[in-house]
Amino acid sequence: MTTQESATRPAAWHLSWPWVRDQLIRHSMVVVMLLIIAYFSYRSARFGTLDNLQTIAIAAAPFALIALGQTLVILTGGIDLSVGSVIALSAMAAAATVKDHPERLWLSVLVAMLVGLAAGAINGFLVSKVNVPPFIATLGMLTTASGLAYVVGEGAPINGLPQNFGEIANNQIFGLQIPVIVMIVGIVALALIMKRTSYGMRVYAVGGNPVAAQIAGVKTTRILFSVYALSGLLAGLSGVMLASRVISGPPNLGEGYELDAIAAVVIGGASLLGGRGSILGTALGLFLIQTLNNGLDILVVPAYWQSVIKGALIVAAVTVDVWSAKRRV
Amino acid sequence: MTTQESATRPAAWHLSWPWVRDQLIRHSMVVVMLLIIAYFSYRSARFGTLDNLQTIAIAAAPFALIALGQTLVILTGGIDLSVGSVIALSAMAAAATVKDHPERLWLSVLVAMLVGLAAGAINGFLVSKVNVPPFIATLGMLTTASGLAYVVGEGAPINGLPQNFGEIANNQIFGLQIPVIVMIVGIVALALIMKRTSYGMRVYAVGGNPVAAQIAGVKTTRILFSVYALSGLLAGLSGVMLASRVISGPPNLGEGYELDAIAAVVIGGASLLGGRGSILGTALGLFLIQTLNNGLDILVVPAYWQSVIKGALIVAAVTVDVWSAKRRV
Amino acid sequence: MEDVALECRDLAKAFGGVPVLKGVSLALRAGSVTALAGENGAGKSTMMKIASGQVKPDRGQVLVGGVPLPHGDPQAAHRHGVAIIPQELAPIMDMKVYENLFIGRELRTRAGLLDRRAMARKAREILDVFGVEIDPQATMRRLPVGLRQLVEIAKSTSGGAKVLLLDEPSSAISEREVERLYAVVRKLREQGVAMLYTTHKMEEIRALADRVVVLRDGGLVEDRPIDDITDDEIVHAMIGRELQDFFPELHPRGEEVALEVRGLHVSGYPSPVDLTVRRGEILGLAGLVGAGRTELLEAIFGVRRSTEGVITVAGKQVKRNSPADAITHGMALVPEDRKGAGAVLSMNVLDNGSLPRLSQFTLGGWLRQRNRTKKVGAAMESVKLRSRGLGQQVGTLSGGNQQKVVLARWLTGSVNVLLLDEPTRGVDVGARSEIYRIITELAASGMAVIMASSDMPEILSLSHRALVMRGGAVAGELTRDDLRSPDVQDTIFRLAAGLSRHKGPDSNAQPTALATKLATKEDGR
Amino acid sequence: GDPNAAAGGSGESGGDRIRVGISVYDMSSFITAGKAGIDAYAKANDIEVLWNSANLDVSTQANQVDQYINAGVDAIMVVPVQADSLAPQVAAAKAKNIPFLAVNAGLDSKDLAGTVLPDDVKAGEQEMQMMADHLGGKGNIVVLQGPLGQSGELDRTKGIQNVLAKYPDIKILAKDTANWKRDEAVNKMKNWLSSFGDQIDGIVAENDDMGLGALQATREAGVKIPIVGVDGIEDGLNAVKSGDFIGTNLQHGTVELATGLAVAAKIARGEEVNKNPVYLMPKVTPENVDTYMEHVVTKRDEFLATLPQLIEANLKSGDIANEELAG
Ligand SMILES: Nc1ncnc2c1ncn2[C@@H]1O[C@H](COP(=O)(O)OP(=O)(O)OP(=O)(O)O)[C@@H](O)[C@H]1O
Ligand SMILES: Nc1ncnc2c1ncn2[C@@H]1O[C@H](COP(=O)(O)OP(=O)(O)OP(=O)(O)O)[C@@H](O)[C@H]1O
Ligand SMILES: [Mg+2]
Ligand SMILES: [Mg+2]
Repeated sequence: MTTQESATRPAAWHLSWPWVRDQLIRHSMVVVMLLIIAYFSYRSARFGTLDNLQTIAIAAAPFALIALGQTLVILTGGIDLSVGSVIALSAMAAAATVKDHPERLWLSVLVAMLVGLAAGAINGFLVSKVNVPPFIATLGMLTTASGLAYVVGEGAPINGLPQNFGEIANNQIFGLQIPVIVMIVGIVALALIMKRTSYGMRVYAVGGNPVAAQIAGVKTTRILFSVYALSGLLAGLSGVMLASRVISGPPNLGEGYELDAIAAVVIGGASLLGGRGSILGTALGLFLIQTLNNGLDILVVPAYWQSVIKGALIVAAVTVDVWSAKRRV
Repeated sequence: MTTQESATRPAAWHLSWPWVRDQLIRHSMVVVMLLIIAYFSYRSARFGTLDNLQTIAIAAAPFALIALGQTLVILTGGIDLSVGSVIALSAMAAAATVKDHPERLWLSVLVAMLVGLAAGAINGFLVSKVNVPPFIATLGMLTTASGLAYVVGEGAPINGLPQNFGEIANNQIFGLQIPVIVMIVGIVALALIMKRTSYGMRVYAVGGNPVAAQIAGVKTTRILFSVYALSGLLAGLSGVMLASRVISGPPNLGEGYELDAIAAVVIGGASLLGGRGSILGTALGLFLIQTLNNGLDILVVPAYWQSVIKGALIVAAVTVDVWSAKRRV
Repeated sequence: MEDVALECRDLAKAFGGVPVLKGVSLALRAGSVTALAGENGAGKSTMMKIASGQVKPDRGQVLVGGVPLPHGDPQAAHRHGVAIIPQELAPIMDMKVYENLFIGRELRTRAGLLDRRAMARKAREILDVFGVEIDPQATMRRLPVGLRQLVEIAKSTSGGAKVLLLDEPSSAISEREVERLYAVVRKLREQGVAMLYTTHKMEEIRALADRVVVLRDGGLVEDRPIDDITDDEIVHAMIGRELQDFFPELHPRGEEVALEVRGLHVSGYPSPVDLTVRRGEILGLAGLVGAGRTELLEAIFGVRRSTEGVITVAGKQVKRNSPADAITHGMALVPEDRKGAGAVLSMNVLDNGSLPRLSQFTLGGWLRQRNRTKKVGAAMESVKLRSRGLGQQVGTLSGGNQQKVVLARWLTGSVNVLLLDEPTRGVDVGARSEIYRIITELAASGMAVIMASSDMPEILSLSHRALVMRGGAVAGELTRDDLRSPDVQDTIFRLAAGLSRHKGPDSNAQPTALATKLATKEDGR
Repeated sequence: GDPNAAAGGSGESGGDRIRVGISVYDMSSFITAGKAGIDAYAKANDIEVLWNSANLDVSTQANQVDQYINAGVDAIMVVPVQADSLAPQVAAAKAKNIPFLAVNAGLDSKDLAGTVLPDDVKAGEQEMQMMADHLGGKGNIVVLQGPLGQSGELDRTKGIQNVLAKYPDIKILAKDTANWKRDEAVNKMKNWLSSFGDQIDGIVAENDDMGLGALQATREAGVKIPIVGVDGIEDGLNAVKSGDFIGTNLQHGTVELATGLAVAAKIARGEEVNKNPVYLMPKVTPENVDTYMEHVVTKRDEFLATLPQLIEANLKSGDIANEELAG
């Protein structure tokens, strides 16, 4: 009923209450975000500063990369549990590389990305060619890569890295740290790719209905392979940036990040069954989680109460979204 | 072609090669298990002993309970990520209870089960009534319950528990520790329920096609609610048994157990889309994982190589299963 | 009114602000069959979904035996004895046939446990009514669509419902099973069940209905006893105009071979298939449910594995098992199961329309929006798609309109060989004549068409030549003259059922295990 | 404000109120005990504590440090998730003139204002020595390690190896991680008991929780094997008392972290202080276990009340692990 009224209302009436209500419902997740931001800003003057926005952005960057890859994987109806471990493995590989070649930073970035790509390609091969369920294929990779990360460091972190290793993550361009730039570029580029290229459309098609996609001539195995490979590649990039940020190669880096990444995607409206979701939704979900992390830290809420509040708020945000989706129809 | 040949062969020829081959293919996962067991037995005389079987069983018990609940949840097409945290929360609740009432052991078991049930009921409510996607609802519970577990202990484990708290997990009946008995009873009971009662059939139906189930008069919301509640209840039971085994209440108990439980279910042949899977399959998957853990420890393989091997073997086992499923059709 | 089993009062419903039902009232009497007719998208399914509690109406009420039903509560409807056979079948794919039949009303032993043996036995009895041998222990997923539909029908008709809503129940089954369905419907009528029966086939309305109700644009435009209304009047009420030339003239076929299939071994079938289609020719494929027509088409297109054989299109060999290559060579497939294989329901009309020829709509990988909007728009226009625009999600289109999308999306470029599997399933009369016109025009323009259909008139009137299939093999071939002969229907049935009085080639060959399973009852005797 | 503006004044009465941002690796029992000490010390010395936990994630810890730098706190104290990480963050703090302290594990930076570190190598040596003495210099042991790569694990393992070098007749049958956890240790030990049967003469656990898990495993298997641990948590002390452990080493978070805060505050206020004191864990044996039991468990409140005083005294004497307030 709600919608009917507003839809039939002439355009000139745009600022009437039903129109406003309609907009609120349509963008409920954004509204929830704004409410949370408003609350944090009200409670702490520090929250709304530009510095803090940067802090949020730099914290979000490594998650953003894996969440982007994860979005594509989830759009095809799969899941990539291995990203956290792949971060660890590629970070260790990058750290080992930079230790041997301290002057060649680009080499460590390259190695990390190649390691990530290799892990992703194995996932992709298992899922698309061997038909192993994505959950199992990537769970296997989760376990294996995490073990290999320790193997690289022989059970210990790689320390004593040259200080210039920090440049990858800590140098600034246009006043923004490199990972933030990478994140922004990644989001914009993938959002465009998913909306405006045939590749993006094929990914949606494979997730929406693989059989139909195949009948329409889509090479489903290739598409499937590519999303896992991309996810691995981005995890590799994320790994080297994380390692560079703390100038160290911890073998347990990225542990559990996969859950946060998947959560961002699902909060952003994607369906784990595939075919539904968007890059911008993921960015929104990611921003919601990171804002919560940051704001609760700033208010110095004890860690365990933070968990309680975060859990409850995530469910609440999605509940509002689910409820408004019903209204929206 | 394989199947056709053997299907038309007369019964008297049962021990012919095609028949054997057919059986091997049909039960490929069991074959893989047997090969692994054979290898371990060959490498270590200790592996095949009755004592060691008990060791595997007692280690498996807490996982078995959550994997059973998880099987039902996954059969309905859902997922319960919260079981690990619910274990922690109910273990803490049980520990706190037994600290206040050292003489009333049953009370701590009751409290743990009630806490688990409550958490499961909230999950069930969110999924079945509010239509929150299971991934999000239970992820929220994962975060919240883990926070609450720390709240119960005010950030620290509950130590200094009375020694009799250990009786719950350590006493033996018929030479078996109580958790092992609970596991066996649980597996048998749930296998029967899923095969022989209309409740079981309806769980399959709701997972297979909720609309069809609803049209046929199945109360889908109730079924959905019930599986999450059961999963929570079993996690609560698992929590108190774990806490009793180590006579302490660690707030990070059960961390990450959900992945192992889900893995057991999926290795056992269930589909995360719902409608397909079985209790016995789960038991098999669980046994596979636990046997690997045990055998690799017995061979004193270093932890990180264990990860690598475990990951690879799980994928290999499922690959064989996928491949043989193709043959089987 | 005496004996009103179900009454709808002033039902209204809008989706996203667009009204679909605008206040419809009607009453179903016990022991009667009411036919529900209307164009694709007229709101028939929506009305049935409201009556069965799956959809909440915006306004209005549904009463069963005078008691108002709560809105949007399928279980309540079920409790009150309202059963539905939905248009989009809702089988539980991973469950067995008998489980599907008894879900929600399981048979139990005295101990309260499931009595699986009794259910399997009863299931066999129930299915026997339809004269097909379906193994109650078979998994639903492994049955072809037609058999699944029979199971669905059996499920709803055997449940003791007082009101039965049938939404195009005969869409996936062939004529012989349809006869059985009629028998079942008539028996239920005698037992006092009130039925609402949606169909696009005029002869079904004639054969079954006591009364006809016609929906147009969400409004009730006709409600009359069947004897007071002519077919033309019904059609007129539906589409608001007269319909002439239901089947268009066939143009003569060309000589040049468009598609040649040699020794194609479809995986799972024992014998290889050969066939040739020429440019401008429409080749019909007839057969009973499970004859393997779908499999043959799928194998030619490459979505079903074939193990051997050669496929050539216009003299060039096509890579087997590669739909992408088939498309490159100008093949197109309109699959039988539009929901499972045809459309990507979560995508909109525009995207679905551009999917098969994506490379044509891109420049260096980037989509050329205006170009594709124009081409897809034109293709959809040509089948008179009824939608809220190219942006509408295909899953929210009415069933018939989904079918149109699946067909029309190939029309954005040139096609050499068009493979049609039940092309008019669920399509209304108006649109159907459109589709027939399109098919003949495409053929006339030089395209080769293979059309598998369970609609006998379609095969008889639209094809230059027809093959009758059985057990995955070609059981006989009928020329245009054969198709015109008066006893053609009988000939086809006999060929299809393997009762060779005519020239069936391998009637006494040993049936394979699979063929036996699929075989009809007559076959077994 | 400018941290150095508040220079002068004794620790007791405090100068101006200062703000110290603390990021700890996680909420463990060690940290929880430490928090009590920190709160007690902060209250007595007019310090406002901002407290965050990094959930065992280095980059979360980096984020939290960034926030403290943004907030312009007077000092930052970090209990690192990962030793030798966070160099860029330390540099950033230095650039803003905020003293940065590493407590419990070191950070790889020359810009650190100070450290309060336990001697984990020494702890490993102490526990191994206890076991070697108990075994008479001969026998087979198994070692339960902390999470691989954590500084506690690395250093304690090193200490164990140091001592073992002197005892060629003591052999390690197996060593592997149980991630500081009781429930993991119980299964690992159970499996090793399957593997080695009665060949195991001693269990060296790098913390008490794993030792207690091992204890449970030996009970289930019906054997008795000597066990040593590190930490001196309540259940560990009890085990020493009952004879289930031959001993443990006290790493008293209450004292160690409060000392960290004290050093941070003194640096921020420009007071004289040893900027790199080392925490040498006292040995806990059946003889002295009762005293420590009082400090850790039974008379905790009284201990906390005297803590600020104790820390001042310790910092002067140099033995920051001392728990007895003289006089
Ligand atoms: N969930 C939905 N969201 C939006 N529009 C919908 C939805 N369901 C149905 N519609 C629209 O409602 C109209 C009526 O659909 P309905 O399925 O009732 O038609 P129908 O008469 O059954 O047609 P058909 O003969 O093709 O089955 C269609 O225009 C369809 O697009
Ligand atoms: N009982 C069964 N068990 C397993 N598979 C079956 C069974 N019945 C049918 N099938 C499958 O169905 C196929 C034939 O059915 P299908 O409906 O596709 O053929 P069709 O001739 O296209 O029939 P339709 O008239 O429905 O178009 C068989 O090849 C077989 O794979
Ligand atoms: Mg319809
Ligand atoms: Mg067919």
